[in-house]
Amino acid sequence: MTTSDLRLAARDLACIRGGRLVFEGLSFEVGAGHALVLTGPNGAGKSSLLRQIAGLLEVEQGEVALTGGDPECGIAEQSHYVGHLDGLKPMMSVIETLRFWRAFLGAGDAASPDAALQAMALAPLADLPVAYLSAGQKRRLSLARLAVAPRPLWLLDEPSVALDAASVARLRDFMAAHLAGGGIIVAATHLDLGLQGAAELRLTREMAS
Amino acid sequence: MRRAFLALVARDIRLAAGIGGGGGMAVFFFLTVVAIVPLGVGPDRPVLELLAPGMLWVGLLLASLLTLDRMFQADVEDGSFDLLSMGPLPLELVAVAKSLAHWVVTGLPLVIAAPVLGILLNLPPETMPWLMLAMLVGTPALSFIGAVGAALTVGVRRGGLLASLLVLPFYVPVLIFGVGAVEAAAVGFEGQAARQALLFLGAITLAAIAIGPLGAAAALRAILR
Amino acid sequence: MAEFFHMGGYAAYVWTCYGLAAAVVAALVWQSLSDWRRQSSLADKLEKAAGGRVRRAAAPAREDDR
Amino acid sequence: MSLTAAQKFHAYANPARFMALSDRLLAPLWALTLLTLGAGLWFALFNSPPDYQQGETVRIMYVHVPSAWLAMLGYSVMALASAVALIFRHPLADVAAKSAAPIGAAFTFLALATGSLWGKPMWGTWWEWDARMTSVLVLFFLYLGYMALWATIEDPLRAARAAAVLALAGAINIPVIRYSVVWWNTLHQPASVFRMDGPTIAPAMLLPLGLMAAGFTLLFFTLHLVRMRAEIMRRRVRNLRLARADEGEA
Repeated sequence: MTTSDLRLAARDLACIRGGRLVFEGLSFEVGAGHALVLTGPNGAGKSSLLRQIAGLLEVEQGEVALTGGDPECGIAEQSHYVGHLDGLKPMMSVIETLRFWRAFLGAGDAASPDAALQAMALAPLADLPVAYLSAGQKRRLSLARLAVAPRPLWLLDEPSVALDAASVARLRDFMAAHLAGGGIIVAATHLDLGLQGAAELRLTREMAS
Repeated sequence: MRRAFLALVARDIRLAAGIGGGGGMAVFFFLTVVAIVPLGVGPDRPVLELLAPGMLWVGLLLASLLTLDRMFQADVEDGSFDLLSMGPLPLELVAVAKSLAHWVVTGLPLVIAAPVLGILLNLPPETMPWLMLAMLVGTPALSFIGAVGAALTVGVRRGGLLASLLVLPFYVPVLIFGVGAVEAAAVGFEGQAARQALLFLGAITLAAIAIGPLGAAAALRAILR
Repeated sequence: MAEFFHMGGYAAYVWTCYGLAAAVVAALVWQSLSDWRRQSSLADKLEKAAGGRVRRAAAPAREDDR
Repeated sequence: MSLTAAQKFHAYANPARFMALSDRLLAPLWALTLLTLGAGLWFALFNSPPDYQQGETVRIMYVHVPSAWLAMLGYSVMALASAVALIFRHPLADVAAKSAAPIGAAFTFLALATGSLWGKPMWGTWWEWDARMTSVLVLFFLYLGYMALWATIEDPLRAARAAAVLALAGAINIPVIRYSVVWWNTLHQPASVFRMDGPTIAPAMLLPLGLMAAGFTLLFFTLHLVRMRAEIMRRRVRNLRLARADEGEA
């Protein structure tokens, strides 16, 4: 992942949810190896913005583009998205879950499922059904998914939810490694994730009015 | 892309076969629905023989409707669908994979269970191969047409009922030609009429496989974005 | 002997019946025994892995997980 | 979630005594089962006369009748164990109930299938909606529903309670079904040819039938023990895994 001219740019974005204007006129740019932290009160549109970038939510106005990546693929295909929902199946085992996502997303030169589990300190739980995991362990598993398939852009919505201090530290290292490899992170968070040189984009409720 | 497709099909089959997946449930439902018919209309053998093809097909339709609503809903509820839709597979192929998995876990077992039910309904043994053949040809259409209904009702509370209402009218041609094939085989004519009905059934299935995923993907895009 | 297998002309029914019964019983026995073997070896492995630390063995089922 | 005393007992119970006892019982039980079944088969196939009316097909009876007997025995065991599980909350009771169901279902299926194989040559039809067959079919559905319920609820404590209620409801329902079907059936079709009474059994047939019934019953209880042991192990595996998920934080 050494595409150093990788660049995520949004211009004049607007978001309307349920007839309510959430934000408009939003522009930003993030380059390779950099992170953008979204802050702001509930309802300011942090999650909506992330979903718009991921292509999960319609962009009513303006545009968002990822340049310098794989020209064949859209943003969605070059991104990892971690939302509020973990997207895990209770009856699949931890290792099965990662194997599936690795096969589905296309592995490339990414870490093996076992290495990903190691990184998230889940290795002893590999053959347990997801149903037995605690909320924090589930979150760690959904973060481990990011390691089994290479994606230059990470879109993280409150990634540290349900994580204890040790796991937050692991997440920090994990994100730092991604940035060091030339990736981009856009994260919505209440917590200081200690990202080096991260730009902050503060969304407020007043932006709409 | 082929790898992603196969991985998704395998996952869906595995999930349906496991706890709470409802894989075996459709067959069980089919069994009960058909077995309850003689209790309603009486155990008169000629009457049952007359009703058998129709009842078997109606039971099959109802049983395959039963599991339809979970096709996309389960993934949408737990957030996996967001991740699936961001993968390398176009939504159309995701719909194909899910329809295919649905057919393997419901359609196929129903076809295999049908002859046993045919015995219960006094279906003449000569028509049994025709019944199975017709169902084998016709059931994929149910899954692929059903995918559109499942996609349209994604995110709807009690969507299963609504999906059934939406989809049933589209099942009518399958029902007509499916029953037609079995009845024609029962009458005889060296299977000429039955063969014709089977061809129609095959055409419907091919059309459903071609159009269903497009419709399902369009519906998913319209509703979820 | 041939007469025995002939079963007074009802061979197909009688032998299918016994064959089916044998198959069902064999499947049941096999499934039961293999399930026992699987579960007990799994339990052994897990107990060993726990290394005697987990003599308390059980954690209450989580309500929130389902 | 706070556990009641009974649940705690259940979750932590280590039914060591049952395991030790059943371990010692199993070998002699298997031997006795094989012996009785072997003797039964010998008499059923080689050493009993053909029936004067039904000819050689009467040999189907030696499988059919014991299967039907186990179909009912299985449900009785299941219902009884369910009642004990609900009332006394004994941890082994719902294991016993769960383990009886697949065996009962298999023999119910066998009773239906062998009945069908007997019906074809004797009555000229594979299936007839007469009272007895219909109620056995319903019994089969009850078994399937019971097993489906177990399969749907992951937590064994909750699954056990739901399944026990279902098993007991079914136990009450069976006589109701039985009599409603008799009434329903006679309304449409007077029982004439399709009576299962048959001729009174000759002593020469009573011996193989008795041996086969005894052999099947022994087989039932042997398998029941094996399955109960497997089920106990399954729960132990589940508990160990849950414990490991808790420890996984370390």
